[in-house]
Amino acid sequence: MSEATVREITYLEAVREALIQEMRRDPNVFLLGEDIGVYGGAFGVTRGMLEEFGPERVRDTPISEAAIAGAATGAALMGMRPVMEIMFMDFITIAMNQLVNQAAKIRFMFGGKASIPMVIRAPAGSGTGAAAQHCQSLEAWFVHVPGIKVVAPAVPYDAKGLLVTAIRDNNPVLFMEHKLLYRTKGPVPEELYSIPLGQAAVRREGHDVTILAYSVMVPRALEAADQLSQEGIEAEVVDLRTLKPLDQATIVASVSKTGRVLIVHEAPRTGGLGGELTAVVAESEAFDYLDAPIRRLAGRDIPIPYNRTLERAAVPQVEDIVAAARELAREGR
Amino acid sequence: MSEATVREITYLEAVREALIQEMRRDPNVFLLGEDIGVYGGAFGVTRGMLEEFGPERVRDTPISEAAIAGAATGAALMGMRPVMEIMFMDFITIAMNQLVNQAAKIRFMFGGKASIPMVIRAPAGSGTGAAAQHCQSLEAWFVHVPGIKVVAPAVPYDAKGLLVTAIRDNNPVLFMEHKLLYRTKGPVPEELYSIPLGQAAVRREGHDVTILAYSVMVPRALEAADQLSQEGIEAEVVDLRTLKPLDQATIVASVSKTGRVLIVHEAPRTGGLGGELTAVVAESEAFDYLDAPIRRLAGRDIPIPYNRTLERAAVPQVEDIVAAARELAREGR
Amino acid sequence: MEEIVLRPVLDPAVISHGRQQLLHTLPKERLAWMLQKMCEIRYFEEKAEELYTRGLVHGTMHLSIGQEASSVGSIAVLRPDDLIIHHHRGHGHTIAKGADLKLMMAEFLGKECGYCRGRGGSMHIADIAGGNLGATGVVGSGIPTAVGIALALQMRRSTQVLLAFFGDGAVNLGEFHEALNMAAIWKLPVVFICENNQYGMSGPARTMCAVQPLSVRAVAYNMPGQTVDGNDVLEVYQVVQAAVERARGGEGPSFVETYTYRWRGHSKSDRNVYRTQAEIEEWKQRCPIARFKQVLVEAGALTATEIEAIDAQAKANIERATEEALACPEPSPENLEAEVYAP
Amino acid sequence: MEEIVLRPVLDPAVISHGRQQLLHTLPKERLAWMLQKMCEIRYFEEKAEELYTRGLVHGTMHLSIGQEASSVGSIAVLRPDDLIIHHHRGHGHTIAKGADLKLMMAEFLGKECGYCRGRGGSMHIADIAGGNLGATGVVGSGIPTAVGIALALQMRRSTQVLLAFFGDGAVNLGEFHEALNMAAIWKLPVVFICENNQYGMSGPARTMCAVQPLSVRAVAYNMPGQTVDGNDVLEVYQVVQAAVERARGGEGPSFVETYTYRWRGHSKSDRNVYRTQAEIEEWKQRCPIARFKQVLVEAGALTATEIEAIDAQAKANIERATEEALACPEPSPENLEAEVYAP
Ligand SMILES: Cc1ncc(C[n+]2csc(CCOP(=O)(O)OP(=O)(O)O)c2C)c(N)n1
Ligand SMILES: Cc1ncc(C[n+]2csc(CCOP(=O)(O)OP(=O)(O)O)c2C)c(N)n1
Ligand SMILES: [Mg+2]
Ligand SMILES: [Mg+2]
Repeated sequence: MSEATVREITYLEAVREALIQEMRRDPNVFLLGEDIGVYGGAFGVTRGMLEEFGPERVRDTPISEAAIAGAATGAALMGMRPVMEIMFMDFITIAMNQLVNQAAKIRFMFGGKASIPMVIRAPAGSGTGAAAQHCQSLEAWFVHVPGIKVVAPAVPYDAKGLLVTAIRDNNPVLFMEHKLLYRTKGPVPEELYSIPLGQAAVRREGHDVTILAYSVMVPRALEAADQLSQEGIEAEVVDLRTLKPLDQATIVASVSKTGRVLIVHEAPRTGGLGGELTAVVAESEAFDYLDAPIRRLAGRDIPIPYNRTLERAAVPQVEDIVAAARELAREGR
Repeated sequence: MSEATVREITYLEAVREALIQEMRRDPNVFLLGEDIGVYGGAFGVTRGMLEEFGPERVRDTPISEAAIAGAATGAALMGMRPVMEIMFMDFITIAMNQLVNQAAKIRFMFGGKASIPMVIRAPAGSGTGAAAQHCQSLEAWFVHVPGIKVVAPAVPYDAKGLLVTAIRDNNPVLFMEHKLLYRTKGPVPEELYSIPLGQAAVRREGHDVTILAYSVMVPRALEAADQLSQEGIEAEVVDLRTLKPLDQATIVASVSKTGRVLIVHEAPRTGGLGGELTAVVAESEAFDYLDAPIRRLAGRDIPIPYNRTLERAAVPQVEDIVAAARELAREGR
Repeated sequence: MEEIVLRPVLDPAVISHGRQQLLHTLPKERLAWMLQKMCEIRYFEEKAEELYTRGLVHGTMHLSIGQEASSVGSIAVLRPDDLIIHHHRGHGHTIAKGADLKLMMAEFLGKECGYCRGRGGSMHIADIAGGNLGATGVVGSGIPTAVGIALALQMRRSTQVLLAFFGDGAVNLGEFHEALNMAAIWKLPVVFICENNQYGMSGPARTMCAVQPLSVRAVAYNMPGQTVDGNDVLEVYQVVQAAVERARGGEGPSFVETYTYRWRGHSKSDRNVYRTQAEIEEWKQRCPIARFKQVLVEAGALTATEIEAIDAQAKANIERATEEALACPEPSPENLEAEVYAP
Repeated sequence: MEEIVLRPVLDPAVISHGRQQLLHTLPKERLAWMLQKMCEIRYFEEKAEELYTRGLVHGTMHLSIGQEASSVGSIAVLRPDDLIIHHHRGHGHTIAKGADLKLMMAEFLGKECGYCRGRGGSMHIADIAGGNLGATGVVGSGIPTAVGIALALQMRRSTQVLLAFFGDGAVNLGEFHEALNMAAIWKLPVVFICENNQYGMSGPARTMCAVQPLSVRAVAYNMPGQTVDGNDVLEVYQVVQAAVERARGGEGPSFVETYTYRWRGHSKSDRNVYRTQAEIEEWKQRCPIARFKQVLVEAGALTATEIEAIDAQAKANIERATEEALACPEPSPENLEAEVYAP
């Protein structure tokens, strides 16, 4: 990447750039979703793309999430590379049958004689005051579905590089974006690049405690780590980046080093990805290096409330991560 | 239960008996689903009920899973107690929006001023040669949804007693039945009784290893335990019965006693309930008593194949449980 | 070749002079009430917009300014014990159904004394005790719920009726289809009211829905269907009244499309790039409130002075409700888990 | 009051003498091929039933005996490079699309040499290379997939056309609705073929669907719709041909309902309590194969001897395919994980 022109752009712009550059490169790539054309998408991700690619490849759909997913699946079965947008991840509930029973299973069910190269872009998460039906983080469901891959970038650089890879992947990939990350900035090369799926990134090194995080919890964990550092606690922050396939090696290596692990996610604690991550650690050789029990810090087991104070209290904030990591770091066995 | 007439009946008959007795008791209880009337349901659970209760309370619906779930939700909001049947759990994918965004959230979202007393009966699991779209076990998704309770009985006695409780519960309860259990027999009192949600049952005591199981994996675990016993390994088999709310106390007590835990479920390993169970153990005081890493034995991360041999190989069988428990029992730290 | 007739809910010939008749048959207080509710809706939403702009609201909001005749004309038909269920653009229905304006504004502001104790917000206002069974934020999702509500009414041999409101965007969702079919085969006491304000977020109903008018879809469910001038409160009233009578009489559901327009953007992030300013201006000329006022005066049903008083009263009601709502306490984040499940 | 006309795909007046014409315009080999496929379907399914009864099959199966004219009459219209997608009752479509009978039977038996290598089974037979894009077991689920397939054809400016088959039960699913609307607004090259065999599992189409005939639903999507005698292979052919031409010409989708009957139970667990034996017998009298044979002889298109030979050939083909399939190896459960994701 020596020749690259690296600029600071937003996560949102990084997503858009990946879409644009892949669409320029491969005529099979196209977008479909609600209000992605002239409106530019509910969050503005596809703004301006209609002008370059026209209504056929930046395709506005009716409010028909099941048919959007089905249309993507069918087009993918034909060798196109659709990128469908679900306006809010909550509405993916309408498309579950198409995604889980069709897109995820067609390849296996048909004896490996077909493939479904498609991407499902889904803005997730709370923090915008949109209440219970517009704030969910449903990644754990998809991690549980054989046949689907799950990506959840935390920084603009990854948003671009992982989306490029997701588009080129020959399988359905759920690409989870976080609404609160859209406006965050970071360095992103102008040129096209891709980041392999299944590789976590150690965002910050430390030897006292490992914090496993993804999506919006990564910047929060990093902020928490800075605060913890002032108290003499050095946290290692691992950004999972891809949730399925999971980079177990990086997780195990980090936990083996620090002997303590705090798992952080926004989705409700019970049944969330934290359980899977706990099991991955508990089943690994890292288990023998643990100096304290594995801890999860996750969203509360409630629907997201509307009121700003309640909404904030529903999911881990920086101060919660600091408190949990501090407690864990002090815990001995 | 001293006066009770206890007979041996099947799990299927136990489910039916719960439905019949609750419908006789409470005029608000009614059934809706596909082919549940004259056909008696795909598995025959409601056979004969149309005759007693008529087409209004044993209500055949079109093939419209979303509307079935919505109709149940709306009726429940009005104080009825609908019991909806999803013919195969796989088709619950069509009803996710209604169940997750409406049924589960209405109470909280409306400030606690409404409640949704409904039951979703869903036959799950593989073993009948019905392939990828008719064999799924999707309980982990629902455990992750605040607002829904999840029950998965393993024996006829529980099928009846837990279904009665589920019907009387004032919340949406997913009642997961296993197709392979329908024909299994066990003692069931003729009279009406109920079993509280959230209580696990220790099906077999042992001191070498705890096996956590539910649904069809309970009889398999018990059979495995018998075989292990001949090798001198005494397994304690805990039947979770309710998956949400979870009986953490019984789990923790058992694991603290045996120092080893094997978690068994049919659903694919990755993202399955095994992760949550692992975390519950790892976060508890039982962690300090562990003599070996926590182990999960679960379905393989594949869609269920059609071929009988492949299908059998896709999910844990008795011999797999024996092997995994044996290995775990020998593992020291 | 089958000739299929789109059965109207009410004979269109009846509507034209029915409008005039209504002005005489409806009690004066009822007409005044209708006007007051329309004004309250307008002022409520203008106030909501103002509070939003002043940064007092965290969240989103969907204004129905310009659509007041649809909600009021429909709900005015109901008995007090009748029910409604509706969608994200729901301030109008809530007010028309008789909501306490303070509790409503408090909910909008996320306060503990709001209808949903600040948990729901603008998109989810419900007034269960008042027969408003709540607004859903997922397009179309309330329609299957409506089937269940109406089913419960039918099973209990109730004479209550349900109005189920949704937008034009909802008619392309699968849940709409499943629900209308089910309501039709079971002859449920529900009236489906599609408020066609011509756009989803930006998607025009005329290109997103394969058939026009949307009420043609009633044919697929063998139920009466009719498109009415959604900016004419009396036309809405008449057709919904016929549909409600039908439902109450056990004859089953109907589908009413109220053709109208939203003046404001879809929500606050809307730049209105999908429609012209001229179009918006043109529809502002067809203001349902101004129109109703004029009709009332012309028919001599209310005097200009009376109308002015009603308007002023509506405005004052909103001002007072806002002040009281602003004074309400914030909810506490303690123990929210206990609220998730009913005991 | 709108007068809405259910636009037929083909003028009904044309059909009646078109049938006779077809017998002369279609090459003799084509007619023979159609008959052969119908016979193969019948014999395939009788054999499948026999194997099932003998305990050689683990799983479920859905027989289309009695419906052969619907699949053959539709698919006979296609060019070899055209495509189909279909549903659980799909043996007929698969054979009509030219599947290798051995690979098909092997799949039914769960063998490694089966079309899906034993992973899919009877409900999921796909022959991607042969233009059969597979059967789904979730009612209605293939219809949205069809939209995507047809969309790909359109975006690539292909002249290929897709036939999407489903049952009468599917028309009440939301996915049907979303998909038909989407196909209509985008004018996609697809023909939706609803095989109305009058029942779902037990639910009668006439009570579960609010409107009759089912083809009326085409009105809701502003597309041509027509109900044909699904036991008359030549009538099916004509109407589907018109729809295919329309699709190929860029004029968009059509909806064809083939009214027919399934002789067997829904699947093996069916006790047929939802219909009378007399009804079943009555429909057996309308056997599409016997009828086609008679028409062919009467028109002099094929002689009785030729017909007998075709029938015998079909039977022999199934016998041979079965023997070969039974000799195929079983798949191995090793490393199935590697098959889940495409490289
Ligand atoms: C299922 C679903 N998809 C998308 C959205 C995002 N969204 C919210 S409102 C809206 C437009 C709805 O249009 P319409 O039904 O006409 O109602 P209106 O807003 O015009 O009153 C969209 C797309 C949603 N809330 N639910
Ligand atoms: C969504 C869904 N619901 C229920 C079922 C169970 N089921 C399988 S076939 C069937 C009946 C389908 O009827 P129809 O669409 O008319 O097709 P047919 O079987 O008559 O060919 C049902 C209810 C299913 N497979 N998918
Ligand atoms: Mg609209
Ligand atoms: Mg059928």
